[in-house]
Amino acid sequence: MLELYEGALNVPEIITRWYAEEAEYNYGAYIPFIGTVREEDGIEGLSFDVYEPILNGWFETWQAKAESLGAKLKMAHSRGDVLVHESSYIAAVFSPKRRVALETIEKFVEDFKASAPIWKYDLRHGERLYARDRSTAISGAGILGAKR
Amino acid sequence: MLELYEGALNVPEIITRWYAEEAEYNYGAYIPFIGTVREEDGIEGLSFDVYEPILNGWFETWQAKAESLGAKLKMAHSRGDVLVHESSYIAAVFSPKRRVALETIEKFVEDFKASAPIWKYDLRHGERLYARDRSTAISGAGILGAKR
Amino acid sequence: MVTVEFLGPIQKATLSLDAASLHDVAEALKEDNEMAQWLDNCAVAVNDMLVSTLDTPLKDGDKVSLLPPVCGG
Amino acid sequence: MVTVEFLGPIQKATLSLDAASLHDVAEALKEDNEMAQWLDNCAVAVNDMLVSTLDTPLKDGDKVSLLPPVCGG
Repeated sequence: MLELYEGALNVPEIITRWYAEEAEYNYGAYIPFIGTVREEDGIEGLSFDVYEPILNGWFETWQAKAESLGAKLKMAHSRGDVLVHESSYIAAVFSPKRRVALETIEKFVEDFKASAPIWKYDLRHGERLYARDRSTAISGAGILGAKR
Repeated sequence: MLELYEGALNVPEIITRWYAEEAEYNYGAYIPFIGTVREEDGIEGLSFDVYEPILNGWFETWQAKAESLGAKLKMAHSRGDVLVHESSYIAAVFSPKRRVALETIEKFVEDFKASAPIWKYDLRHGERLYARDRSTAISGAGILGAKR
Repeated sequence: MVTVEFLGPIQKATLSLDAASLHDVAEALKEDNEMAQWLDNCAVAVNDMLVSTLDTPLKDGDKVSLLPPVCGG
Repeated sequence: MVTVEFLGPIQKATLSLDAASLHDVAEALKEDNEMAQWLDNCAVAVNDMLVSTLDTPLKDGDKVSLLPPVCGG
């Protein structure tokens, strides 16, 4: 399940609802990863663009991988503005076993950072500035620039 | 902070309170690991003994290690009986950065399983049976049995 | 005709152009000075599936998307 | 006199005995058939600090704890 929200995430609502949703499915381990906007370099917050069609496909591929291990993934992300000390991202795994849960949350979060079609902007003096230096080209990028 | 409770943990209360407690400390990542009792082999639940003096020392050593990385740990565990689909264990890390958070929660949970002075019993037909086959001798164990 | 859309921070309106493959799209975009900073680092999707080669054929009505470097979370 | 306490699943009341080091504790416990299943897999703490050698000296009032295999979580 992939949930997108306008603005900051309601972390208590989401992480406790997910816990309740899976309470009867006999998972032994639940690991949510919660990402919060840090106050640094004088930013007022961050802002996000999300391209949903490709994000959905990416998430479904991961869900199938998790299911093959007996696990389940959930994710929530913000669109638009999220101020410092508010949260913009939650990824969670449920698994019968702890090893699968620990390994899956790590790989899922790292691949999310490298691949999910989401763009981040710093909010500064009311302006929205692309965080180019912290962004990562998607694997396989650059084919349009190649010499013939 | 280490919290011990009689019986099952109130997971929503604990994970949302911890999130709120650290909201102003500028951590970018919060990862709670929640352990829930699985229904298997016909058990009614699990039961735990905790030896608090050594558990506290073990936890403080880990807290110092986390602090040296700019991170913070929290943990909650049950004593006594916890029924199937209830939770008995929460470990959590707060860290400025995601890599430290992911690596620390994994190492902390694994060392917890290997070292924390907690004993597990299956609850079956009202009896409390030591889960010997799932238990791990603490590193360095066995000196009393060594031949002189 | 195919449409070419520019995602995230690329400030550019959707284009329509004639193209038989992504080679044709690449040639058209190389004419555009604004695009110089993006072509080397964008991933490309056709009808919302990422593709890895310019040989990808295009047909009438296809949607090509350019995905600049990402940073979710 | 030192006290020896048995943690978790070891069903045994706390002992008091004379011991100058953990060697003396080990000798006393080897006499006890009930303890045979535990001596090879227990960790040992003196005054709530884990120790790694039988040469650990003991003094009057020390507390020795036996920690059988653990399984938290």
